[in-house]
Amino acid sequence: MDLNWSETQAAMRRDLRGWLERNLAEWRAEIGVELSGDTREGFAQQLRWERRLYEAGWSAVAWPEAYGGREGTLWDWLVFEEEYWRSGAPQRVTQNGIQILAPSLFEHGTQDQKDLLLPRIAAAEDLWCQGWSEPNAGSDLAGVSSRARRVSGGWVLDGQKTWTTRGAFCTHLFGLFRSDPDSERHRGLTYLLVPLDLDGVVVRGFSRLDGDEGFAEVFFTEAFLPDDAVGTSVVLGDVDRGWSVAVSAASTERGLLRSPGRYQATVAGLLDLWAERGGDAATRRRLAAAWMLVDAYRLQTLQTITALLDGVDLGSEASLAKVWWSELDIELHEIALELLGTDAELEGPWSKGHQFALAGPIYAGTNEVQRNIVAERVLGLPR
Amino acid sequence: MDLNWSETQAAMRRDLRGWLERNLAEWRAEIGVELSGDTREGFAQQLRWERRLYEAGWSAVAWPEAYGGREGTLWDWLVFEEEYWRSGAPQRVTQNGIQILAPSLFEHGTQDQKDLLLPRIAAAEDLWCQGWSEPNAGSDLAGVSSRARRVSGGWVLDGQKTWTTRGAFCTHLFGLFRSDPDSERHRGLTYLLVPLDLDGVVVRGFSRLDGDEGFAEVFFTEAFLPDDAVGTSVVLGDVDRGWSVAVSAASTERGLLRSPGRYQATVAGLLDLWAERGGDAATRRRLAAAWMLVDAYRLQTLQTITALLDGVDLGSEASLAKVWWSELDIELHEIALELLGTDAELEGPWSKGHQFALAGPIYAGTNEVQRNIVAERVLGLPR
Amino acid sequence: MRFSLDDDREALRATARDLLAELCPPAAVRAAWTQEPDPSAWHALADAGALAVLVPESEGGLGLDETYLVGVVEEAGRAALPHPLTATALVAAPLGVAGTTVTTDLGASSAIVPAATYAEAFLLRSDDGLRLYGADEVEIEPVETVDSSRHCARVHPRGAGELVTGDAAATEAAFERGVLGTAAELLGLSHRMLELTVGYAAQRHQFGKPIGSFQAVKHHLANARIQIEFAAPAVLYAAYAVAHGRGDASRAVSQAKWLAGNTASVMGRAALQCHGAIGYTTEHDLHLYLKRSWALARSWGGAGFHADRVAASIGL
Amino acid sequence: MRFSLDDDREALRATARDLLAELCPPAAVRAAWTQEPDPSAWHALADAGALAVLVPESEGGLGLDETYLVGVVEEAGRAALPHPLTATALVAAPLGVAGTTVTTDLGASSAIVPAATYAEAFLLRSDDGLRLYGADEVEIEPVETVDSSRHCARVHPRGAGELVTGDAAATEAAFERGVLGTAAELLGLSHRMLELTVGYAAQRHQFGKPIGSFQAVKHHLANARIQIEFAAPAVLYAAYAVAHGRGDASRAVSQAKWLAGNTASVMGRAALQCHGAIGYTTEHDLHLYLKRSWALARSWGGAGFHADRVAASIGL
Repeated sequence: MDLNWSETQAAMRRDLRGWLERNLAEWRAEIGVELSGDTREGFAQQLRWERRLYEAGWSAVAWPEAYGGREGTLWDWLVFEEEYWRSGAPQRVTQNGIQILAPSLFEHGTQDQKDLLLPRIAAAEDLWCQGWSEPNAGSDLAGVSSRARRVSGGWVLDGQKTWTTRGAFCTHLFGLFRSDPDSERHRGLTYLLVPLDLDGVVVRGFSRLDGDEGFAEVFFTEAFLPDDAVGTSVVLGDVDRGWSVAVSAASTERGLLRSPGRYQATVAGLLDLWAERGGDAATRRRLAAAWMLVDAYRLQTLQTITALLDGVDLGSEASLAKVWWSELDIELHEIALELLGTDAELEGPWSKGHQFALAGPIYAGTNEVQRNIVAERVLGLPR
Repeated sequence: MDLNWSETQAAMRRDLRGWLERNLAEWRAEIGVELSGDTREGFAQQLRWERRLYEAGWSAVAWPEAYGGREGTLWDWLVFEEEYWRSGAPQRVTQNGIQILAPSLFEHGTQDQKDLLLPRIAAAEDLWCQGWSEPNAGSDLAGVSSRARRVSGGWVLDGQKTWTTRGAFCTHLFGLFRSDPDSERHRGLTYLLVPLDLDGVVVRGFSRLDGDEGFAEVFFTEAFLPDDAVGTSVVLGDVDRGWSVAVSAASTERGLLRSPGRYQATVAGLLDLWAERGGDAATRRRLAAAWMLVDAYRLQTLQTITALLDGVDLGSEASLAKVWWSELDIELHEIALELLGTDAELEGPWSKGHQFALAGPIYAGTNEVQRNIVAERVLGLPR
Repeated sequence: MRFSLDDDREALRATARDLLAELCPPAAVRAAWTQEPDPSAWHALADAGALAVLVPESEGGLGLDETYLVGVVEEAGRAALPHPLTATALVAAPLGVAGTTVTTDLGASSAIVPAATYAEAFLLRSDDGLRLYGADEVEIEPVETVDSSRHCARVHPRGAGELVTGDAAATEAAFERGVLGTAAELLGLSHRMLELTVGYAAQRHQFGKPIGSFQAVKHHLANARIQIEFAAPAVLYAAYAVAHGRGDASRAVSQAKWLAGNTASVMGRAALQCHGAIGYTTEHDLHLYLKRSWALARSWGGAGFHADRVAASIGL
Repeated sequence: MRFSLDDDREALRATARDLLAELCPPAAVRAAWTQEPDPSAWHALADAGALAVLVPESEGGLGLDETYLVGVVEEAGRAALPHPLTATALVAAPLGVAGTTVTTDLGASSAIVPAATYAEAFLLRSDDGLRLYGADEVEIEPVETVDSSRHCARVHPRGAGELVTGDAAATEAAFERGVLGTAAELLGLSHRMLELTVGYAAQRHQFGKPIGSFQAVKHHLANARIQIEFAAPAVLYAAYAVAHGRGDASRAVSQAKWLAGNTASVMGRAALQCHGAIGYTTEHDLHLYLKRSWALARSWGGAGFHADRVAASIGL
């Protein structure tokens, strides 16, 4: 047991902290008013930010250098996250590519797919959105009905995806399509990589709860997807076996999508808010409690990373963290609104953050589904 | 809308308050140390108390005089409950007879059954325990497997009941028995009235969580129940149709079993505890919140009684109140333990009350079952 | 002893409910997000006498009390009516201010006033009591809030206005009527969110069955329904206590606001969670009601403020 | 950076677990309700060196630190061991008091001392620090508590005892080690209640299927499991922080106690509810663990006390 950061990690932290401070200042000077990355203009602003990160080697610290990373460990990733969120840098618009698609590419991709796609993800050249959800496949991902019909030299896609985060601004979509028309549920699905500029693909952005155009519907109408539409095979894993590829990503999404660093930064903001405005004794205790919950998440993540580095599979345990961070995020923002009093009604970072937090128990698998997973797969209760 | 008590009700309240004060003092002088009614000796003490209540006409205020009541309305009952609990009088050991069996007798009983049984219930001569639960029929009341076989002149009972509150001290048991051996679930059950001194009936008391011998198992082994074992027909309602009789009682049990007066008395005790010991700002707010929840229950009961007197059926709405009072009772006692600090560990009225409160979400149908009922029958959600 | 709305009161409520269903449907609330609210529902309420329930008959009002009005205000909440019904009919009218669209926020830390961009008159606290200002006597500094249909602004008086009352008790009573109205609106909003969510849960299928058949969804909605069951009588009692000048009126309105605010919070969380991603878009109607409930839960004093008032009143 | 128990530490914990499973089964805890606890588990722990983990090797101990002991104490919690392991091995031993069964309660408002009817020595706060008293130097006033297997009493010193330390920092550190041990016991109790309840939910049938297949039961237990998941690393970290004299050790033990106490509370409610009436009897084993968890949740400072300590430490 050793809970000290190594000298290398400490040095990386110092470098990163300085880099972030300088570069955020420069970037902000360039762009003028900083907008939400979930609006078209804000997305464009943040691509400039993402390219800065990439050029300095910070866009995917834990990846091999050949793919644009810096060969870091998961510990380095953790340090990166702590410093990144601490600095007040924006949400990562490349998140779906880096945190959801890439782990599946590392695990299931061909050498060609990895060589070609990963560097473009790290560099924010290809901008990936997820194509999991459909109008009738939300919590029930296996309800996918979008079809991929095999034809000579490629696939023909039909159907609709929806709730595709930032879909209106992305260049590519990854997702499941029903490739075996006679199949049901988890079988007969293929994980496809789809450029969004194909003929027959229409993307319509729509607004999230907070008013930003953060969602899209993606319509496929006899859209021909050539086998090499992404410069290499568009199938990730095996044909008709996409479910297992998607599931491996789901576990990553739940377990490591939201690092403790985000919540450490949020709770630090709450301490500032308290220092500024004060509050009553009951709220003081509530804030101390939330601080403890955040810190418990940090500590649990240290255990999780230790286990991952020991070769333990994250698996269903990821559902434990998903419920924790998503409910914690709401609690943190509710405390902020409490401290703001009547000003809580004003549009601002805290009210925006509150609305975003409320999506946490819904996306990446509802918390009801996560609790089922905990009960059935972690505790072994009967289905 | 009129929220004033009538002069008659006010007068009854004054009389009752005085009566309780005098009689509690006399009774306590008689018995010496007051014991829990869920112990054998305490039960005997409280029978003396029950007979005092009866003799003064307070044991069942809302019943006809012919059956030992005082022809009161539900409003009178509410006043009685407020004053009763306010006075610090003991829990009613006759509760199962008065509050669960009697409403079913009023609704489903023959004239003979009513004439014969009700006065003996009011007078605490017959002491009834419930025979709903069985080892495999808890939440799932329809899982009853105790059998009643029709023979000449009566019934032969076999099987086991359990979690029979105060069963070891009672004289009679009411409950469901499977009279049609080929039936399943809700069908083929008969509601029987059973003296516990029959040959072939063995009652074994056992301890509740708080250590009192408040539960019993009742074993039936070829026990012959004559048709007139209770001086009149032992079947309540129709043979093989006991389910609907039991269900009407269940609704009463949930809705009016626990009057607001109990919780008004508990929260008054908490205010005394606060005055005595004080507490921190967070607990102050929590106590104020609990006070509001109790008062909301009082107000909701005023609405419910108004509706009942207008002829509205309580039905599934009773489940709303069951969840409310049972969770409220726990919250009230947790606040008490918080105020007591390390003294919370000591055996005493608050720690006893806490343990009793914890049974609230379990008995009279678990709160999970109640929430299902609210969802399905009040809100109309699909099964 | 009798605790229920009688036929007259129910009739007034039903009138309001019917006209709001017709004239203030979700589309009207949605439209009010980007433009001044369509006045037809407001005019219809005025025609029905709803704005003048508390105005004496001698002055052209209905000459009734708060127990008549509370159901109407609850219906306005259910419809998420953008107009300032609580301020106009419940706070201002009994002070003799009638026949005009009044806004006010006499909340604990008054700062943001709704309906400010189109109200005809502003009732504001001043050093000597409550003063009424015409729209030309105040400076409006619009602010962006989470619920744009409220048209909030910070309001700065320019002129002297007109003293409506200098009596501290009357000012406090006005504040308490505002608290009561806000509680009733919150209760109405909870009813609406429950209806929307029950309807959705019965119709939306996942895993081959309606999501409303899953116990987790059932229990979310049962919990919300239970909260509503026990908040509703407290709101009605508060109206009764205010109408009859009962000694516990002040506590009763705080209790009503606390319960109705909690209820809306439990209900809102359940509604959003049961709708899932579909409810998490501005294309769906849920957000119209949800955001209104967030705004009102903190207006006219939040949960802590009212719990502390109750605490003081019971000797804590 | 590496955060897990290594093989040596796991081995010590496993030893404790095995011997407690054998020598402190539910029947032994149950027996301790009515008589002095059977000493065999206690002696076996002593033989395994568990009582002397923090005693220097030169004095016959293992010469190890709190990260070795914390797992053992958690196992004692899991078994609901009636003996005062936290007091003896974690509080007293590092103060040089070894080789004897010590009890103490240095809690915020010290009043009730467990194991008082059979302890050999009593470590009590006095004006000048911590003093140790032999059993013949104190007067025992037994009290009835919710968990009789704790054998609690109020303890009144008769003699002067022996000054163990007059140093305020050492006294505070002793208190914090007691908090740490109590947190670890609570964590172990939660593990045990979870095991019991998962086992029961899988086996008990109602409505034709195991109750563990109902979503409401699943979610009760998932919630409890999630609490355990995040309390466990905090308890381990607190041991590490104490062992390494970290600057945040004081906060870490409060955090551990707060989290483990909350966890035991959530777990206890879920356990009782999922067991239903079967768990609501003293014939079932659940109550042995449930009542211990109630007692410990308020010992050595309750939730509010520790939350306030953490609040102060983070500048609130």
